[in-house]
Amino acid sequence: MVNHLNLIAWLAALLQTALFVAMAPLFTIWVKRIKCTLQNRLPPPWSQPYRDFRRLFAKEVLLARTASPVFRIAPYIVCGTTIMAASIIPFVWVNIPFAVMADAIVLVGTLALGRFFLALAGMDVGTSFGGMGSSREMTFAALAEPAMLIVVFALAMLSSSTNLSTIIGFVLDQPLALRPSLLFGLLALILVGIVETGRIPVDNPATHLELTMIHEAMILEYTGRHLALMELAAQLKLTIYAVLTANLFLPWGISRSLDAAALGVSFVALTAKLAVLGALLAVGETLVAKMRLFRVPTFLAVAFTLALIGMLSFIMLEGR
Amino acid sequence: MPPTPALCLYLAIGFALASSVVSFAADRFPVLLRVGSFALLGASSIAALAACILTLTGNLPFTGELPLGLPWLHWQLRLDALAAFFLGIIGMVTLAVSFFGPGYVRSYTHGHSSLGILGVMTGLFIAGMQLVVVAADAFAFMVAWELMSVASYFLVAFEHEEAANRRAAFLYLLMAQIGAMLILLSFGVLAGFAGDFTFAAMGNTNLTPIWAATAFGLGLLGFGMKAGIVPLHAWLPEAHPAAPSHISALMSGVMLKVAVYGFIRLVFDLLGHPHWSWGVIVLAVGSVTSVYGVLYALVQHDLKRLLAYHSVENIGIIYIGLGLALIFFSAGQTTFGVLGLIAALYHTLNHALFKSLLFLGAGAIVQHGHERDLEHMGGLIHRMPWTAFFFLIGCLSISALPPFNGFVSEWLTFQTALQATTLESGVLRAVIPISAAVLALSGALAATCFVKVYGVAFLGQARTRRVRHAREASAGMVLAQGLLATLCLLFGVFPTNTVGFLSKITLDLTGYGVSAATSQGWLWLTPIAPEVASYSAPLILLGVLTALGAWACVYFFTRRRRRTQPVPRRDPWDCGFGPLSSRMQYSASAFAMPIRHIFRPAWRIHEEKIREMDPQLATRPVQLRYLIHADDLSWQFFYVPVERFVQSAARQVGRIQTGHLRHYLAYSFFTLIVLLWLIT
Amino acid sequence: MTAYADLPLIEQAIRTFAALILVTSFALLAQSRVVAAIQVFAWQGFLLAALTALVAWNSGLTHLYISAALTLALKALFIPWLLIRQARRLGILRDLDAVIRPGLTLMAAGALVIFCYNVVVPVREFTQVVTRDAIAVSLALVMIALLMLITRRKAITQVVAFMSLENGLFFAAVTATQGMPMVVELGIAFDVLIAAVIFGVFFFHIRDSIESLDVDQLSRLREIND
Amino acid sequence: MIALAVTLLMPALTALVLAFVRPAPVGTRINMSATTAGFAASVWLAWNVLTQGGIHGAQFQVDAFNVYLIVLTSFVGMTTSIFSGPYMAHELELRRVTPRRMRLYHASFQGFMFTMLLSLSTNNLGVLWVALEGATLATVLLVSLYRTPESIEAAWKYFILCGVGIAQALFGTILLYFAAARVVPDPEQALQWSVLYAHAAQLEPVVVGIAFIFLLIGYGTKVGLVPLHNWLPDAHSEGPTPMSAVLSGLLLNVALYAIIRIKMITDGALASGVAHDPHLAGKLMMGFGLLSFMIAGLFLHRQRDIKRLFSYSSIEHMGLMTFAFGLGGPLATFGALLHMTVHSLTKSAIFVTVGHASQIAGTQKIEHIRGLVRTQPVVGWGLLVGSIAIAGFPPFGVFTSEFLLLSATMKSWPWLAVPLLAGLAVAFAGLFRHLHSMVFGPSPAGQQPIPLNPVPVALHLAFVLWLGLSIPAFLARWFDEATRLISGSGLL
Repeated sequence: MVNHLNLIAWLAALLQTALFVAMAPLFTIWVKRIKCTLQNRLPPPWSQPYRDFRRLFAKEVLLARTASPVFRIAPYIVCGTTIMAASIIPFVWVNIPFAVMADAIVLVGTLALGRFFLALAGMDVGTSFGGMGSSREMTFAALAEPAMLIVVFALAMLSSSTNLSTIIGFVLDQPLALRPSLLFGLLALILVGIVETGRIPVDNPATHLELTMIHEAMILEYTGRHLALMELAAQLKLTIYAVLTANLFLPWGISRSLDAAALGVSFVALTAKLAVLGALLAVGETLVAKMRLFRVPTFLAVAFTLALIGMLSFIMLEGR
Repeated sequence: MPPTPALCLYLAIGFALASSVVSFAADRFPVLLRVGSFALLGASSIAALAACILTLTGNLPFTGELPLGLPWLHWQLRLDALAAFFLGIIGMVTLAVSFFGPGYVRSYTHGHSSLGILGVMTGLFIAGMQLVVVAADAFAFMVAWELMSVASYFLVAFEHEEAANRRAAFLYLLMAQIGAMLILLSFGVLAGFAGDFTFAAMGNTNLTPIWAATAFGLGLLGFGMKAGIVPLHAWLPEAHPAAPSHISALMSGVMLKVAVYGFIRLVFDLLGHPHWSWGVIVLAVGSVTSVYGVLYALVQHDLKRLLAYHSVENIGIIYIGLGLALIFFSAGQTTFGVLGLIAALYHTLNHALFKSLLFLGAGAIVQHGHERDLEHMGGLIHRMPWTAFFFLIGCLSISALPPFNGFVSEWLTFQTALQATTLESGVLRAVIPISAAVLALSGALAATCFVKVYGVAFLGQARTRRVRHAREASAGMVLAQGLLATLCLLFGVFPTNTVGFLSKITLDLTGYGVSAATSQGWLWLTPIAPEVASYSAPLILLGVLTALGAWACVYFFTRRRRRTQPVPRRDPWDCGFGPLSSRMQYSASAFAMPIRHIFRPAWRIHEEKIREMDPQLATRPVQLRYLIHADDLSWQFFYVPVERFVQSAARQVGRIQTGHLRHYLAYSFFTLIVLLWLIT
Repeated sequence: MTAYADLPLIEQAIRTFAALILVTSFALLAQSRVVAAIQVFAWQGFLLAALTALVAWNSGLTHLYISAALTLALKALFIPWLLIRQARRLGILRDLDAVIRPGLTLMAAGALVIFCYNVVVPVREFTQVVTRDAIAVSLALVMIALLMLITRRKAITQVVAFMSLENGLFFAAVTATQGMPMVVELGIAFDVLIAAVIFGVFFFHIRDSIESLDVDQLSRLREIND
Repeated sequence: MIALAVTLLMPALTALVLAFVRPAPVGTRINMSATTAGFAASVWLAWNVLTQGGIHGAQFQVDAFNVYLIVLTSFVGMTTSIFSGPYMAHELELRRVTPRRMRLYHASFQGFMFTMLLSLSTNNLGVLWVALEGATLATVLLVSLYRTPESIEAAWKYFILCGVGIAQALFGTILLYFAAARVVPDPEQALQWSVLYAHAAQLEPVVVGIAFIFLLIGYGTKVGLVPLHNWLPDAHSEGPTPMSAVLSGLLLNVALYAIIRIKMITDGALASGVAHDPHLAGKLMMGFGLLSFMIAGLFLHRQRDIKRLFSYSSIEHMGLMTFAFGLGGPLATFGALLHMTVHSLTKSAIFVTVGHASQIAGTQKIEHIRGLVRTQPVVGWGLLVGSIAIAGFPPFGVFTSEFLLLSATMKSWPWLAVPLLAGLAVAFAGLFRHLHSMVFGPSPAGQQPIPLNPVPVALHLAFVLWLGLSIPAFLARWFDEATRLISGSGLL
């Protein structure tokens, strides 16, 4: 493992995290723009999300009468954990020291911590919508967990490690091979990601329709900087899953050293991958309709089965 | 003279017994119980902790003998690392309880339940548990074990005015008895080969495979009955809520662990080399138990029942770890076997801490909010902030969220399961990850369940008047929860040191430890190797603290402005509905509804919709109430049939006693003839 | 193994008496009238006493004469007298205690005799002289008495059966072992005496409680309670 | 010898005296003091035996085995008489008994004690028989003391069944005598146990086999072995409670004692194995014991009368002991001896409390006895603790004996441990399902505490607790000698 005393490495890692956070709104607006163009609407400008953040941070904070301290702390914890998760994911550089801080399972755990507080915040004010949102969010997250874990297992078995850097390094070292385990794992991860980030067909970030909404229902009561933090966390989460998909399964181009050229290359490569992924997501969301709430478990069952098949095929077909 | 483990051990047991003795007079002088008895319990727990620490910090295992028991076999005591560890667990929880108790039992001083019994039995209960873990021969073990069971039975039956509690106590005692008999038989098998009841002799025998399997099976059932593995758990959700809350904390937090101790002692110490099928069985049992427990917890709305079902779940998680350990040991992969064992032990410790924390919190709520039903709570965070804070920590820990302790043990379990790739058998390699997925599912469901608990109980608005006027618990009760909460955090943030201690235990028990785990220093926990997997809880904590710090800064900077105009409070928007009333909140049953819908076959749900009509207008309902209750399937499929069978057998047998003298004479006559015929 | 004819007359007499006693207990089994049953029982006692005397003469054991006297007094005279008296005072002297399926019962009794003989067959090979078949006969007496206990409903006939059971025992004691040690004999006699008295007491209690002596009505205490 | 004489004569003479003492209180006091003196004498006797070795006379023989039973008997007799004082006084107030019957009661009580002690200390099997028959005669009128139809029915059944049983036992005794007469020179000695035991090997096996069966069935009826047990619950439930206490605590033990003595001879006679399986006696006892154990456990479930309930539990435990003695071997025998002791202590204590309970509730019907702990904690807790002790929970002695028993079974007949386990569980459930509702819960309105003397129960349970925690050395040595006598080898 990298030596922990290398200051430059730590600085670089921090910078990369900052870059990650900075790029998250870009990714969301990119998806939004493509959707708009596909739906023949006038797309918002690239700077839209940043403007929103500025406005929200400036606004004053309103609190519901029944709100408790949990309600006020939640945004910071949600956002903080998400940033932490972002910081341990190799973004443009593989061997970041943060990656040693936590492996894939801890990554899932960190996101779960954020979700826990998000759901509590939803229930705090005591509105029926908030409770509904929390209930649905937690339920689907719980169902998504096993699938996610099996994906991690498949990767971990492949590279005999749960450390993200190690996994990526392993995939890079491998000669390009068509591995069913990786293929199914990729599909499963995408499905899980859709559920976790609340995109169509599971949830619709654009509506506030009581029958459909999950994530939005929990943050209905938030205003000002609190709302901004929540939004940022959501966008970051979407980007995290995108980056995971990109870097774990098709990591080619990512830099393994700290020299500028390699980093530049890997940044370009990553941007390209994300662009493609975002476009795919937008197309998907345009083509598919939102599904009924109780079809989501089936959706997740599919994800789990895919992941399981991936793992089993690793055990049976790609046996050592 | 420096305190030796032996001295501390005897002190611990002595103080516990003393506390039960002083309580004899508690009926007349309640203050004796509140002050004397609990103080002695505290002393006992501190002594126990001292014994634990002294033993784990390098003292030799202490072996002793009490002049009790059979004439040719006095009680053998042995305080080795494993025993010390469990002694420590007992000590920690008892310490918290001894802070919590004085405030809590105040509510009983006016009832007509006898305080004396409460104190006496509590002391005996704790002494019994301490004796179980240090007993080194089958007889002493059984006596201590039964002492524990009987004492706790009296505590379950403490508030015996309610028929439900009587029933719970009966069920509990019955199953405790059966379990004890099974354990006795399993020891009997070992003793039959060893020719002696001492564990030392039993450990040195090598049994034939069939008898080893028999002993294992009996032990699994016997100890499982106490630990509450499905389907032998039925007593648990009945008995734990029935007892006073600090006793529930002891039962759920410690007594179940004592059962786990017994199982570990039997399987890893006495039985010798395990067979791989044992591991698979334990793994399967554990997986089923964990999911079953959490699913039933989700549909409960009685807080203490819910927590009891969560104990079932956590026992399942512990058994998953043990199963993994057995599998790896039988395959000769000792390193990973030890890792599994450590994961199980770690989770044992954690569950002891957070489950007792939660039960104490529940106790505080029950005492000051006079409610056990979640559907009637709400908004308690405004009334009892400290309890709310510590309860939150408990929820985070039991939901296995970093950086708290629950996460570490589950993470270690996952890491062990990941090593399945090193096994030869492809089947095992495929089965283990699935059980890990089950573990993940139950973990996530637990998180769901505790969002429900915390959200419904502490957040939102109060749903009943008494809850609306609840008061914060007394200082001692808060202190007790604080203690446990701190421990939860510490054991979560410094896993490396903990694992270091635990590997001492495994070294003492199996002869192997995990050196790699702590090789990278206190900051990094690397169970197998740094590049394989690593976890740095302190850094995660740092991250969380940074977030909180950010909030603190904002809070600080906006303070001046707030003094001039405080943060405006408005009615919630709620999509334009409103005004908001407490009855519009999402209830516990509503929260769990999606889960109920998805896992429909897992329960038998009884729904009941009561509508009271307006006396004037028969078509207009004035009040609607929705009751939901989930039956435990194990009754339907396991207990009721057995009960029916016994009943019918009894009825059949009753027929022989006709009341006619001539029939009786005929019995004697024919018995005579048959016997005479037999011998010719 | 000597032929029966070679045995001395006295032993043949003993055999004959044994056979007679067996006959009496068959008669008891078949006897359905209370008074007749008691009389037959008295006869059995008398025969038993006579047999005892014969054995005493044969073996020259003086203490057997005493037990013969005891038997005569107790079994042949006192107890029958007592029973008759009780029966008269209870007004059941002329009652019937119908035997259930007499034919079947007698056949069963016969079967029992064979069975008892079969049981003691292995014994015979070791033993000699007079006591040889005594065991078989006494066993048969006991068994038949038990059978009678089972087949009779009236308390008083049950007592008769019980007493004839005692006779069977006494028969064994006399013929097989030339009597028991004196202390035992006296003890047994004493017990039988007390038993007879207590039985007497009980008849009245039972009569008072169920207005009859039919023991089949004494079936309140039972486990079939549904 | 003098000690023995005192021990035996004390009750005999007192019985005669009490038969003529008219006023009930005086009788009660005499009764109490007599049993106390008897207990003192028996302790003295035990001390003599312990110091100077046992008495081995022609008519009397006192060794380690029966001397402790003698002490136990006189002890239980003492405590029961202490209990029966206030109890019978209360019954007298309720007019359930008349002063005349009190006289009968006291006389019979002492007579019963005499027969018990005689049958324990005699060396002559014939006298043993006489004494046991005498015990029946002494108690049968006590069973019908209340003169209710049920009590008379019970007494009649008790009388006939035990009479028939005892008659069968006599037949067995005669057969033994018959077998012994041809090996023992002096026919006067041919019934002496010591002589028979000495010549056991030469006894004719077939006869002894038949004899054993008769004796087993005969005395087994008194022990209460299924299916010969039917008199037991009736007699226990209908008689006055002190009588139930001594029946359960003493009579059953003594009958079992007789069977064991016989078994020792039988084993000696069958050892050659020419005619029968050498372990015939043991196997028969195991069979009967296990059967009684299982059946009684099931009976417990459907009881409605509290005294019947506990009498079935007596049957269950006697079955367990019979099984253990049949099992043989030092471990089982030691356990069985211990069980004999603790069972009679515990069970008599339980019957005493049951007596109080039924006086408090005014009935013996289980569904009318409620909330004892509330009404009179002494009684409630006494009943609860006693039942917990009898159910075999540590630290009470019953657990110790059952532990030894189970492990002995695991050693020699591992698979029999399964029915034993099942039986214990069933019996336990059967006992506690009734107990809970009686002891716990709110107490019905108007239920009043009664005057009582808590000492006997406390004493008994304290002893049982002591035996469970640690068996005192001298007692252990005692048991061990007895074990040596019975099973041939000791443990210590």
